[in-house]
Order: sequence, then C-alpha cells, then structure tokens
Amino acid sequence: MPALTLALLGAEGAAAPTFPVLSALILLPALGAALCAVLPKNRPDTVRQVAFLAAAATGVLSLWVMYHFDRSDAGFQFLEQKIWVRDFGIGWHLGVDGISLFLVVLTGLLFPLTIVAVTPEHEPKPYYAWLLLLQAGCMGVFVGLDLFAFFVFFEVVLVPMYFLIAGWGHGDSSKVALKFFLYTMLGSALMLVGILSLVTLHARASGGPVTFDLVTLAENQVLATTTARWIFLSFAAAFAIKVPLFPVHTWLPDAHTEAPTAGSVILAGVMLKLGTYGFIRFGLYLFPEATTYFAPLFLTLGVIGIIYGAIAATMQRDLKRLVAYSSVAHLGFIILGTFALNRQGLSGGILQMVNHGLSTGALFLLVGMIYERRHTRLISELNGLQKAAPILAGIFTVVMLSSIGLPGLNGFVGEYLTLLGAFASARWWGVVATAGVILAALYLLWAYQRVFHGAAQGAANEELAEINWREGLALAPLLAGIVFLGVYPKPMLNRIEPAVERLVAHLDANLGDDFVEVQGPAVERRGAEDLVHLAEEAEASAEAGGGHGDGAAGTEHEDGEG
Amino acid sequence: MMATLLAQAADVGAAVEIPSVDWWGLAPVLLLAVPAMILLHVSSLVPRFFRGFYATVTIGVALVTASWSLGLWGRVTDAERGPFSTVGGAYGVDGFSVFLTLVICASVVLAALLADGYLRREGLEGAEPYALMLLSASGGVIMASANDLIVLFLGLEILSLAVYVLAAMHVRRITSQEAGMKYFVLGAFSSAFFLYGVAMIYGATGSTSMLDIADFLATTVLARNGLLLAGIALLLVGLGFKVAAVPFHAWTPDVYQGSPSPMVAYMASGVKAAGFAGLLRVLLLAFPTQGDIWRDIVAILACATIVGGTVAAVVQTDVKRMMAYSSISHAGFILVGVQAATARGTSAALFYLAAYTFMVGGTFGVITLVGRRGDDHHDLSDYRGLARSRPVLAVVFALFLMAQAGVPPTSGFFAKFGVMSAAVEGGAYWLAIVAMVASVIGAFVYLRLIVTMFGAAEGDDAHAGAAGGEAEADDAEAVSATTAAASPERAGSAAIAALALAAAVTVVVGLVPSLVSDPSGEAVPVLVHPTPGRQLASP
Amino acid sequence: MQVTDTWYVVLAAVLFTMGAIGLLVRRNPLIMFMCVELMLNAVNLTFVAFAHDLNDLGGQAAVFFVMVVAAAEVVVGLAIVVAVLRRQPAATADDISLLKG
Amino acid sequence: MVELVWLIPALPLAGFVVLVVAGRRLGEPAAGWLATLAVSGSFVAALITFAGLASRPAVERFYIQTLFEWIPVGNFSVDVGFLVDPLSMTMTLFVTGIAALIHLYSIGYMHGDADFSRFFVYLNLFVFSMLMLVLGDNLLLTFLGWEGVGACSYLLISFWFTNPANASAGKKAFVTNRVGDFGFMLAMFLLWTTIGSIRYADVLTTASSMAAVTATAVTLLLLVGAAGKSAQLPLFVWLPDAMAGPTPVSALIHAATMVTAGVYLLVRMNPVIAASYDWAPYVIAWVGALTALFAATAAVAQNDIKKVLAYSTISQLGYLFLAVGVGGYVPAIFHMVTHAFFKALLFLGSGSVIHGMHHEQDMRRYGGLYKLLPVTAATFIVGWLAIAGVPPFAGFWSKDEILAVAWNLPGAQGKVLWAIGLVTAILTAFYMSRQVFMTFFGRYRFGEPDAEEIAAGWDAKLAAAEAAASEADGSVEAARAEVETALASRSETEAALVAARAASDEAAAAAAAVPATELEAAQAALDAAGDDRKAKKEAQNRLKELEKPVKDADKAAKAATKAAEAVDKVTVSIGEAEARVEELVGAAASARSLVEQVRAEARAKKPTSSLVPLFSVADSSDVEDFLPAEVEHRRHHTPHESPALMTVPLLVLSIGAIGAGALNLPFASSTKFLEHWLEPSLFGHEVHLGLSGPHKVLLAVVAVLGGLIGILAAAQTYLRGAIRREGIEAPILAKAWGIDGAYAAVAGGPGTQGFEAVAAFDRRVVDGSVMGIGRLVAMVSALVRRAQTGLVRSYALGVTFGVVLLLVLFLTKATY
Repeated sequence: MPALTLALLGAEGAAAPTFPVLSALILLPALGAALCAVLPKNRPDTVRQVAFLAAAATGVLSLWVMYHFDRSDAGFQFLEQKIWVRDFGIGWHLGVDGISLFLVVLTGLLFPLTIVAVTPEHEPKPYYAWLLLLQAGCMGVFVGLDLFAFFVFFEVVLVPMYFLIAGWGHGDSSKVALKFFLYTMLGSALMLVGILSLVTLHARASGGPVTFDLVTLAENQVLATTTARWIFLSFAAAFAIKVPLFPVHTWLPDAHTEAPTAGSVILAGVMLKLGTYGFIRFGLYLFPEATTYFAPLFLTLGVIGIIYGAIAATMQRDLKRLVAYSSVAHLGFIILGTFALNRQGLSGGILQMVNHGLSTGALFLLVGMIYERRHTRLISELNGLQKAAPILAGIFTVVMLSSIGLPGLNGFVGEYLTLLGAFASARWWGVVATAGVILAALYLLWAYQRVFHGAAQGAANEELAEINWREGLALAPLLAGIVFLGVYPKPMLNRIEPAVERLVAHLDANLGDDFVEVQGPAVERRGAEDLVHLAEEAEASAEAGGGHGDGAAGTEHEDGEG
Repeated sequence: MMATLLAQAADVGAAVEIPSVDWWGLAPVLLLAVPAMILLHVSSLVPRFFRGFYATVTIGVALVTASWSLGLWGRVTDAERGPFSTVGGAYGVDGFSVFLTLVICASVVLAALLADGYLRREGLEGAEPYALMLLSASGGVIMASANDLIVLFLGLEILSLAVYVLAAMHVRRITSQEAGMKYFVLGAFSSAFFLYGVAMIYGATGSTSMLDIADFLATTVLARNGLLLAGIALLLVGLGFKVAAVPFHAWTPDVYQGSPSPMVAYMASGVKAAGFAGLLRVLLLAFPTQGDIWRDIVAILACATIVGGTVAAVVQTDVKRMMAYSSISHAGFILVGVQAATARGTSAALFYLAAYTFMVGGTFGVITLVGRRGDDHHDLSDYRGLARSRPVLAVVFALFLMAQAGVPPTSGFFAKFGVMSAAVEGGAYWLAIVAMVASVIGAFVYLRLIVTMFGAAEGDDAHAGAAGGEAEADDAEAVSATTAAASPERAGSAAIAALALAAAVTVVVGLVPSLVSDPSGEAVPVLVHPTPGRQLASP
Repeated sequence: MQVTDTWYVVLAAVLFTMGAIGLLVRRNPLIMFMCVELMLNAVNLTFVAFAHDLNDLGGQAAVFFVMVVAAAEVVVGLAIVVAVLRRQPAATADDISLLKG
Repeated sequence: MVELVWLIPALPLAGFVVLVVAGRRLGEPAAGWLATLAVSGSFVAALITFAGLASRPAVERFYIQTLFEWIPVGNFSVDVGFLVDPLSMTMTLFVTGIAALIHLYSIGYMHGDADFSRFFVYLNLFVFSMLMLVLGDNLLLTFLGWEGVGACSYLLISFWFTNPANASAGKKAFVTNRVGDFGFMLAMFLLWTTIGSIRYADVLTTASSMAAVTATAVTLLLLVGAAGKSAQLPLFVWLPDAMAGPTPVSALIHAATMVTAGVYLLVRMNPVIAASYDWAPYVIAWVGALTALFAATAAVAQNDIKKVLAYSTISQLGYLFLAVGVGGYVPAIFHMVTHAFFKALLFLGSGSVIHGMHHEQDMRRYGGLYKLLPVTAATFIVGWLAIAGVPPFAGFWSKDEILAVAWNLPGAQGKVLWAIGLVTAILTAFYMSRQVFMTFFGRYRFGEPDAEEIAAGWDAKLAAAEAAASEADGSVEAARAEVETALASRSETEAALVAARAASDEAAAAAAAVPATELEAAQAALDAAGDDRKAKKEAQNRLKELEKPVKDADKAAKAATKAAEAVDKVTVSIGEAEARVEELVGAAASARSLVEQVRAEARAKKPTSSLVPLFSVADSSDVEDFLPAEVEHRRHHTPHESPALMTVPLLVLSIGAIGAGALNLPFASSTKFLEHWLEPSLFGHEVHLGLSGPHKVLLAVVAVLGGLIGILAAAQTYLRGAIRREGIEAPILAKAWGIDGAYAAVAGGPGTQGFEAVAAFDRRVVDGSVMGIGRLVAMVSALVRRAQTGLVRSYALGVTFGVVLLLVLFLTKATY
C-alpha cells in the first residue's frame, strides 16, 4: 500500500475539507449498493466492477482523510453536525480523531481487497450489494459521534452480515447466521436501554435539552456514580458480545467458520473492532469512572480470552475455526491494553485493532484460497502444501509470523505496547497475558506444520494450484502494511497518541485523585557520552580500589547495592 | 349530549339548549359512513361496474377523508384556533383524533388496494367488504374523537360489528366463518364488560362525559373509589380486547388465521389504531388523576402482552398465526408508550401505530399474494425458496419483517426506539429491558421466516437448534415443501401499489423519522369545553 | 323493608354475572348469544338504577343507545351464527375449533 | 568510519531483499554468491567500523547511531539505532566473519538442492537479525534480532520440510525459545516500569541506582531468556533436535552465533547483574556448570556425529554461563570467540564428512576416513585438539581462564564449580576423541553391516526359515488329506466288488441250470429246419433263448474282474500317498529343526548391543543374503573429499582454531588484548584474577592433564579396545537423562488432555448453555401453544380471568 505510506507520511494537517467527506464515506458505498441492486442480473461482471469501484473509491477517500488529518489536533476533525430528529435531540454528527482514523482507513481498504480477492459462488448481485452496505455501516460506526447514529449503524451492520453468512456461507450457515444475529442483537438491545437511560437522565440532571451527542454527554459528566456504572454495564454487554469476550464468544467461531471468505475477512478485520472501538469511544470516554471501576473485571476477561482462546485454537481440527479462536486471543490483547488505561496500553490497543485487521484478514483470505482449491478446511485433510505452492506457503508464513507477534512485523508492536501498558498498570494481568505469547506460537506453528509441511499425500495436495495474480494483488497491500507497520509504526502512533492523551486527560479530569495514569518514569535520554562517563568512573574506581584479588567480585556487588 | 338535553326537558320551565354541531369537525365520520351506505344501495341497484370500481371508490373516499382531515389538522394545530369540541362537547376534534383519522384512512387505503385483487381472485367481488370497511373506519374515527364514554361505546360497536362481518366474509372458507363467530362472541362478551364499566363510572362520577368526569375527579377526591376503579378496570377489559392485549388476546391468532388476509391487514392496523385511540383518550382525558393507579397496571399488561405474544410466536408454523402473535407483541410495545402517560409516551404510541400500520399492511399484503387461490397457503413451508421464485417479493417481505423486528434503518426501529425512550423516561427500566430482550426473541421469529425464504434446502433447520422440539415437525414440512411457493399468483397492480407504498413509507420514515414523529409529537389529546349552543325559549 | 336503588344495582350485577357464567357454560351458540344480551340488559338496569339514584336522566338515555346497539348486534350475530350452523347443523361452540395452537 | 555501522546489517538485509525478489531467477550458484558477497561486505564494513572504534581512546569507545524513532508512546520510546562499543564490535566481527565463511561453504554444501536460493534467503535474513541483536542500541531492538534469529532458525531447521521430523524440530525450537522470550519481555517491562527506559545507554548508566531486588528480578528474567536462546537447562531440549537442519545451519546458528546470544545479553547487561543480590550471578553460574556437565555426559553416548557436536555445544555454552556467573566476562567472550571458531570448524567438518558419506550421519559406519577425506580429517583434528584444551590450541587458553575464574571465586562454591568444570573438560576431551577415533581412525566400516543391520539380517534369516517350515507343514497336511480321500474311495470300490461277485455267481448258476439236452435239441432242430424258413426262425429263436443265461454269466464275471482290478489300483495309490506323507513329514521336521538351529545360531551370533565391533570385523557371513539393502549401497559407494568451496572455509577456520588463543594470552597484562579491549564495556564489573602466577600455572597444568586423561581414556576405549564401552555408552546417557522424553510425555499426555478438556468445555458448557436458553424458550412457547385450545368458551374463560385479574389489581388500590 504505497498510497497508505504516502498518506501516513503525508502533509501536516492540510486544509480542512470543504465538502462533507465523512458523509461521503458512508453514502458512497451505500449508493454503490443501491446501484448493484438495480443492475441487471445477467451482467455479473458489471456488478463486480461497480462494486469494486464503489468500495475502492471509498478506500481512496479514506486515504484522503488520513492524508488531510491534522496529526497535531487531538480533537475530532472533519466534523459534520446536522439535526436529524429534532424533538429527540438526535443529530447527524460525524467526526474522526486519532482513535477512529485508522479504523476508517482499514474499513476503506479491506473491502475493495476482499472484492478483488474472492468472487461469490453464486448470485453476485445481492452479494456485492450486501457487502457495500456493510462497508457503509462499518464506516458509520467509526465516524458516528451521535449515540443514536452510532447505535443505528451498530445495528445496521448486522443485516448485511447476516445475509452474507446465510446466503453465501458453508455448512448450515443459516443457523449460524441466526445465532450471530440474535446474539449480537441481544447485546445491543441492552445497550439501547442504556443509551436511552443515559440520555434522559443526563438531560434531567443537566437540565439541558435531550441530546444524543457523544461529546456533550461525555464532556459534562452529571450522572450519579452507580447509575453510570449500571449504564456502562449495559454498553459493555453489547461490546463484550461484539468483541467477543470470554463467556459470550461462542458465536464467533461458528460465524467465522461458516461465513464465506469475504464475510470472515470483514467480520474479523472490521466488525470485531466495533466492540473494542466501542469500549474506548463509548465506554472509556462516556463513563470514565465506571470504566476504571470495572477495569479489573475486563482485564481478567481479556487475559482469560488470551489464554483460553489460544488453548481452544490449539485443539481445533478446522483451519478456519482455529483462526477464529486466534481472534479471540488477539482481541484479548486489545481489551487488556484498553483497560490498562495508560497511553501505551490504549495506543497499543488501537494499533492492534488495525494489525489484527491486516493479519487475520490476510489469514482468512489465505485459508479461503486453500478452501477454494481443496474444498476442505480440515487440517487432517491438508498436508505438504508447501511443496506444490511455495509462494502461498511463503505468504502464509509471513502472515502467520505477524500474527504470532514477530518483532519487525506489525503484530508485535501492538501486542508489545498492550502488554507493556498492562504490565505497568496491572502487573500480574500483564504477566499472565505475556505467557499467552508462547501459546500463540504453539497453535499457529503446529497448524502450519500440519498443513504445509511433511510430504504431500493425495493428488489434491500434491497438485495444489499456486496463487494467481488476482489473489496476489489482493494480498500484496496487506503484506506491505504488515511489514511497514512493523518497521515504522511511528507515523500511525503519532496520529493516535494525541487522541489517546486527550482520553487519559479526560479520565484524569473526571476522576481527579481517584485516577493516575501508571507508566514508566520519564527519563532524559542518555547518550554515548554518558556511557563513556560511566566507563571512566569504573576505571577510576578500579585504580583507586586496586580492583584486584578475591574481594573484587564482592566490592562490585557492594557498589551494586548502593 | 342527549343526556343533558333530556335533563333540561325534564324540569319544566328552564330554557332548553340545542347543542351546536360543527359539521366541519364532524365531517370525517360522515365522509366515511355516508358513501359506505350509498355504496351498498347502489351496488344492489346497479348490477355491474367496471373492474375495481368499488375499490377505487373506497380509496377515493378514504383519500378525501384524509385530505379533509389534513385541513382540520391545519386548524387544530393553528395557534389561535386550536382544537375544539362539538355536539355538546361529546365529540372532540384535536391533533390526536385527526392524526388517528389519517392513520385509519391509510389502513383503509392499503386494505382496499389488497382487497381488490384478492376478492376477484376468490370470486367474492362486491361492494359489501368495502362498505363495511368504510363503516368500521367511521367507527374508528368516532372512537378517536369521542369525548363521551357512550359515544366511545358507539364507535366501538360500529367498528366491531363491521369487522365481525369482514372476518366471516369468505363464504367458502369454513375457517373464515369460525373466525367471525369467535370474534363476534368474544367481542360482544368483552364490549358488555366495557359497557358495564361505563355504567359503573357513570355511577361513580354521575356522568359519562369525559369533560364532566375529568372536572369531577379534578375537583373532588372520592372517599370510596372502588366503583370508579372497577369501572376503569372494565373499560380496560373492553379496549384491551380490541387491541389484543394479554390476557384478552386469545381471539387474535384464530381470527387472523381464519379471516381473509386483506381484512386482517385492516384489523391489525385500523382496528388496533382505533382501539388504542379509545384507550389513550379514556385514560389520558378522563382519568389523568388516577394515573398513579392505572399506569402500573397498564405496564403489567404491556409486559405480559409483549412476552406472551413473542414467546407464543416462536414455535408457530402458520405464517398468519405467527404474524397474529407478533401483532400481539406489537400491541404490548404500544402499551409501553401508553403506560408512560406522558406526551412523549403518547406521541411514541401514535408513531408506533402509524409505522405499524404500513409494516403490517405490507406484511399481510405479501401473505395475501403467497396465500394463493383459496387463501390457504400460509404454512412456513409455502415460503421456502420464495427468494428464488419471487426475489422482489421476498426482499420486500424481508424488509417488512426486519422492520417488525425493529432493525434500523426502518420505521419499525424508530417506533420501538420511541416507546423505549418513553418507558425509560418514565423510569420503567425493567419494562424496557424485558421489552428489548423480548424483541430479540421476536427477531428470531422474523428471521426464521426470512431464513425459510432465502435459505437453501437446509434453510428451515436454521431454528432447529433454538426451537428444539420443533425440529422434526419442520423436517416433515421440508419434505412436503418441495413445490411450495413455486409461484404465488402475479401481484395485481393494486397489490403492487400497496406493497410499494408500505415499503416506501417504512424505509423513508426509518431514515427521516421526523416526518411522522413531529406530527405525532403535536398530536396529544385535549379536552375542550363546547361552545354554548343557542337557547330554545320555553313554552 | 325499603327497596333502595342498591338492590337494583346488586340485582343487575347478579344478572350480569349469570350472563357471563352462562356464556362460559353453555355450548349452544344461540344460547351463548342470548347470555350476551342478558349481560347488556343487566347493564341497562344498572344505568337506570344509577340514573335514578343520581336523579340524572343521562343514564336512562344511555339505555336507548345500548338497546340500539344490542339490536344491531343481534342482527350481525344471528347472521354469523346462522351461517356457521348452515354449514354444520347442530354444531356446538366446542365443535368449532379448526383454528387453534 | 564508525558511522558506517549501519552498513553492517544493511548489506545482508539488501541481500535478503534481492534474493526474495529475484532469488529463483538467479538460481544456483549465483544466489549463493550474492548472499556470500553481501555478508562478506558487511564483514568488511565491520572491519572498517572496528578500525574506527579502535582509533579512539579506550574509554571513549562508545558510539550510538540513531536511524529513526521506532515506537514512541508516552514515556516509552525506542529507536532503531546501533550501539557500537567493544563488546558489540567483537560480536559483530566474529559473527560476520564466520557467517561469510559458512555462506561460502554452503554454496558447495547445498549444491543441487531444489531450494538452493531459498536457503540463502533465510541465511541472509539470519545474519541481518543476528546483527540487529548484537548492534541494537536498546533491548527491544535486541529482542527484534533475538526473535528474528529464532524465526530464521525455525525456517532453516525445517528447511527440508517434507520430512516431518525436521518440521517438528523447527517448531520445537521456536516454541522453546518463546518460553525464554517470555522472560526477556518481562525483563524489559520491569526495566521500563522502574527506570523508564530500555535503551542500553539509559539502563547501563542508571543500573547502579536500581534497587537490588529489581535488579535481581531483571537478571533472573534475562537468565530465563538467555537459557532459552543458549539452550541451557532446562530449556536445552530444542538444540539436539535442531540438528535436523542442514549442517551449515548447525554450524552458523546452532554453534557459532545465535546460541551465544544469551551470553552476549548477560554480558551486555553486566551493570544490572552487578546491581543485583550477590547470589543472583551464582544462579547463572550454577545453571551453566550443571548444563555443562549434563550435556557432556550426554555427548558421550551419541552415535550421530552431529548430535555429539550438539551436546558438546550445549556443554560449552554452559561453560560460558559459568564464566559470566562468576564474573569472568572476558573469559566468557574469549571462549565464545574461540568456541565459535572451533565449533564452526567441527560442524563444517562433520558436514563435509556427511556430504562425503552420502548423508550418512551414524559414526558407527565411519572409521578410517582420514585416508579418504584428508583435508577434512586434518582440519577436524585441529578442531578436536582445540576443544579438548590441548595447548597451544585456542580452546586451551579460553577454557583455562574460565576454570581459573571459577577457582578464583571466594569460598568452597568456587572450588566446586571449578571441579565441575574440570570434570566437564575431561568428558569433553573424551567424547571429542571418541568422535574423532570413530570417524577418522580404526577400520573403514562404511561398507560393513553394523550390529543393528546384522541383527536385522538374523531376523530376516529366521523369518525365512520359519516361513519354509510352515510351508512344509502345510504340504504335509495336504498329503494327509489325499490319503483320507483315497481310503474313502477304496471302501467304495470294495463294496462295488462284492456286489459284482454276487451278480456273476448268480448268472453262472442260471447258466448252469440250462439242460444241455435241450440245447442240443435246439441245435438239431436248427439243422433239421433246412430251407423251411419258418421252422428255421423258430429254432434260431429257441436257441438264442437257451444261450442267453450263459452270455449273461460271462458278462457278470467280466464285471467282477474289473471291480477287483479297481480295488487293487486304489490300494496301490493309498500306499503311494502314505509314502509321500511319510517323506513330507520328514521334510517338515527337518525344516523345523533348521529353524531351531537358526534360532540357536542367532542366539549365539546375533549382536545384542548396538555397539559397533570396532576391532573385530562383525561376522555377517551367515546372514549375507539377508542384510538390508542399504548395506549393498554403501559397499558400492566410496567416500570422496569435498570440493574446495567447502574445504577452504575449513582451512581458514582451523587457522582460527589454532591461533585465536592469541587474542588473550595470560602471560602478561600486555598480552591480554581482549581484556583491555573489552574493559570499557564491562564498566569495571569484570572480576580480575587475584591468583599468583604459579597458582595459575598449576591450574593450567591440571586442566591440561584433565584433557589428556580424557583423550587417553578415549584412545584406550576406541583405538585399543582396552576398556569396554558398554559401561560408558549407557542408554540413559544416550537419552540425555530422559529429560526431553519426560517433557514430551507431559506435553503429549496431561498437556494435550488438558487442552482437549478446555476445548470440550467451550463446546459443551459455554456454547451449550447459550443454545440451551434457545431450547428453553422453544419449550415454553410449545406450552403456551397448547393453551390455545381453539375452544371459544375457553377463550371467554381467559377473558373472564383477565377481568378478575384487573378488578383485583385495581380494587387492591381502592380506598373504602
């Protein structure tokens, strides 16, 4: 993704756009969907091109947003605010900040890639329509700054995903889709009550008019502590299911496994982030006190997710299911970082959202390619594929290593930061979570060994087709991102950090003494000259103490204690 | 009003007051009722008209009434003129009544559009159904505007009697007559209770006029209000029956299943609207002072209705029945708006009624088409593979179902949103939570139907996990349903128009809810004392 | 012993209850139908009693409306009942249960 | 000149990138040459940097080059930058140098491999990672290299992935290393939370102000990491398996460079170690000492030439840890360098042998190779002498210093550690000599079947005999069956005979009954008849009629005689069959006896132990025809010396192995080049020997004697056979005290079961409960449905119930 690189290194906050770019981000794919829906059924290629163009245009627009994003501005940018439903105080309020920016970009880029990478087995028309609708919905969630708008989009995304899974999935996909839909809907049902209570109580307490505006609600905290905690829990329920967190995660493996490749990619790449993003934007920002109060709970759930997900993944017989469980583990890291409540953790979490989108997205694409060729996802059916398809294997290796968290690839940076943050503010959770890193290597390498290594048995495995240019084209940007973000995450972090700082400051402002951001002490950078100085001292003391003889070691240790 | 009249007549010497009648305000009722009667006579005199004549007339009448009401809307929402009451204050014209008049007209239009093709298909052409529909609509309008319990009762009966016949109208379907029979017996039973309630209130407050009742209760505190409360309870029975609130819902599934599908569309929208009109009017205008007492009880009713309706729908395999139960749960949601007893609550309930009218109209429109000749292909298996045989129909149906499930961006979502916010505003959190959880179960019902339409061979196993015991039954269907839904008859232009209208409203209102929520916000019922009429000189 | 209005009210209540119970226990549609009429007339009695008690003609006037309505109900009701019975003569209310579940 | 440091890692990286893009197109050998060029380039760059650094005054030999800020968040910030100081410079030099040689070697070794270019891709990537590890100016960058080399080792171990064993070996290496990385990461976190930075410049300068407890924690956590990477107890298990990779990989990664990273890390962090409690470093020392001893014992019993070297490597690394633990940083680095030379040499030598021996790795099939592989042998012997600690070879000097430092430690602890070191040294000398003797000296055994093969031969022979025996039995059975059938048929025929005889008697009687007179009369009548046809006819008839019985009798008699013949025939055949049975039974018996005999022979001659008959030619004459096929192959294969591409590096390395000792000669302070060179990087935490000259000499002599004892013992055992080997090559040692096996058992048993349990829990309990709720709703729904009876009166009842309910609800709130 050279474009991405360019945009990342891009101009210091260029002039604010004159047209409502964020609305465009939502409407463009929506219109594309409508267009796909009305196009004649007998022209699948046209539909495909239209779909790609719409999605790609959205992607380009998202890059444009990133390019013009003012990295020095911690607040929301590209703001749009219009009245939607007056007497309910509902507004069309959009904006991006460092937290949502890269999720927007991810959403913008992942969709066109999936459209390039995979073609539906049947009925392309509705398929692409749903896909684009999904993109619109996801965009809406990430740019929405009005609780109502957010909720609407949060719900809207269920429908296209439901139809994608039910219509183009494998196995008894409709059952799975149903499970997915109801499970997530249950969460958001509770959240709706939460939103409404928040809004009304806020209006009552502040004496102001009823408003769903996130910023207004967050910036003046007027709710009673316990009330806020209850409402937070109702939000958390929705997000926990979406993420998904430990006890409520079981819809995910099913959905991932039965969904069509594109569905899995989007589900893992974008939709799971709805939950984690929600936790930051609508949990942390709206309910600072409640968040800190419940942090231990969610830290624990995150850690459980990391270990539990990894263990469950190790034992899966279905490759796709394995990757799905690995998502549970990865999102555990994000939750861990989020509730570490310090810059490292939060930034790491946000970074990890994007990383997970890239790595797991790529993994699902690859698994999908294998499935297309072999029509099975059972690990036991696959073996020795590396012989027949070395390039595929090579790409898989890179993606796998990034998912394992190999330094130099994107996965590591986010994972490391979340663990670092957690270790600083919640030490023992951090320690246990770090142990999860071992397991990640275990299940992925084992799976890789069983699928790609060994001698290929059966013609199907021996003559596996190498990836074609189209698939390569789709994977290349993901790989580029994987490497780039691993080597040079700074531009991204620079854009994320102001927003995160603002968030932490928000916590501080609303909690006062009850909250202190825990991170390592600030130090002034030492340089070579300090080392020289140290060496000189050592030499001096050596001469003085005549640092010889048996005592030497001892003396060393003494001045060690000092 | 007659009461007062006679009262004066009784004691000799006093001047007799002839109450003034504002014919403009009264017009909607007449605009609906009079053409209905004319239609009956004309049809009996003149043997044949061109195809769809009656439907056209009916729709025309409804539209005229609606546009007239729009005029009235302008008047009642106008700052200095505002709402008014007439016929000695027995008939009130305010935003509330006008809004509901519009809703009822809309439901008539939808039902008429569907009925046209349906009746021709079933060979039941004739003026009667339309006339009856218009008559019952006029009854509904009366209920929406009644300021006197007796008038309310009249409206209720006009509404019901016509609908009983509509239910039993399909002469060749035994189930249709059974439906009519059950509906009638139970309807009469419950309206007897209603009437008894009126009597008790009369006994307790000395009047049947809501104006007087409200004034009386506002000024005096009853030492012993048992009679009054019993009366209110019985009123709730009668009206609760009309809106199909648990535990007065038992008739609904049977009647909906048995009655001709287009008529069900009318029952589920128009009749429900009228019922809620009465309910809201009585509770908010006559007994605001008793609010603390009836709010909780209505809340309980709402909860029971939502849960009961939703849960019962889960294992249904007859789509009409399924929709009947779902309409019960929708009634429960509207009751949530009622129990709030606030302006927000009322407006939310009204919004819900308006939105639901179009949703359910569309839903039963599709059911009418899929029902096919004989109106008896309503089994879940009849919908399998509809997406392949009739994609557009399936998508539209899916839209209505999603709307009923309350998925944005549809009017259904905002409707639920409104009543929920009313409930939360009223502090009824428990009710809101129960309702939302129930709505998830409800979603299962609708999705199950969607799965069947879109699903492949194994589509119907979708719910096997969730709906445990039902699995085998549905497998049985799966076998029998190979040729099902092969080709529902081509939709006539009228039906297409109906579906298009309903779908358009559902989506547009979903995107721009203020189109409806603004009016519904202004449409709160108010009591206005009548302008004094002219005096008769005593002999 | 003085017969007060209360007696009438009570009597009406008894009649009403009889009507209600009658509807519950009888199987013949026509009889059930008559029970409804009984209930309505019980209400009428109540109206009159209260009207007398309140010395207000309104209640008595209401009776007229109720009578009219009752008459209308008779028409419609009989029509439906007859239609049903024509299909299955000598059918009791309990025989009419195609629709259920 | 120091500024060129960025070139050092940049060149291998560039090589990697080019090879990734164009490797396949370049193909063999261009790809290999490109890779070698890149690495040699970085070696040159390293030399230049070194020159630049050396040109500075001693204490100022620190240079930090920051390329760009890598991960900046809040108070946390790390750069991509390089710390050049004597320590990292030393590492860089020998890493790049040896890497360059091994690249060169690999061009020859990997000749003809299908994935030639892929191999060099990985190799270059490895060198790059290793250099990042060494040169990184902060712990995180070191960690990047740390994990990078881990990944490369994973890729290279499972390079020949079609063999499952290699694949799982690679996985094992990665995962085991991850366990260590766990410690490394925690150490970083701890450092950051306490001193707010993980840049070496900050850590090293602020270490002295660190609380002892924290410092200790950091030290021990780093030790965990180091133990993983440097294959120390208890995380050593991956290294022996790692030998599955191509031999150059073993030489480069698993002997010379990567595995020393742990030691490098500990030396690098010496101020932190110094700041921790006194006992903390001793933990390191003990881990090292025990590992050294343990691995040495294991090495004694290995038969795979590379396995021996693997355990030897572990043991030598243990030495390094021991040295670090007792504060002998310089000896540690010193030995690391020398070890890098001779161990790389030994591995490449073994590689050359394997290459020459048709990828045969079992030393029992070697022997007497010095004639066939002269260069390899010569260089290998140099390596052997070096590691055995024979003066003046490099190993002697470095090992000696380590022992001295250990002895130097105050208290008994030092002496014990020294003793362990000494024993290890003896063992080292022993097993290395064993390897050399078994490989290059003694009889040329490649063509011979070894014990196991002979055993296999015996088994085959026995099997064959048994097969024959069972076959014989089979035929006996068949014959017996024949006899049975024959007997059956005889009884039949006899019955037939009896019947026939009876019939003929009868007929004879009948014939006799005919009176002769009548006959004559009839004859007369015929004669009398004359021309009278009618009479003639009658007479003839009459005559016929009279003669008939006679004819019949004749017939019957004939039949009887036939039957008798048949009986005789059958009897004869029976006789024959029985005879055949007899003879077959005999054959079977002999066959069985042959089996017995073979079994007996086998019991006598079949080799029981897998030990090679080094001195007596194993007698395989009896089982010649039954030996496995590969023996045949080997007989027709003659080992060949490797090409110059491979031997040149051997020669260069052997020079190192001989001369590397010169880096740090203990004679005078002036000759301790390395110590002076490293001094700045150690910030005075180096322990200086407080031993008098003679004292040192004495220690050195003891060490040398130890080495010689080892060699002599080996010679006695493996050259002269004076000592029986069974006692030494115990199976428990061959299994390395069964630790690896124990791990495997735990992982395969309880471990897997536990994981399975979790997965099942997820399926049944967590997901099950969710679906359960769904079923519950459905059940309730079914109940509700049953309530909907369809009876209008029951509905009315429902309404009535509702009425009562509402009345109650309202009236309870009424006032009376």
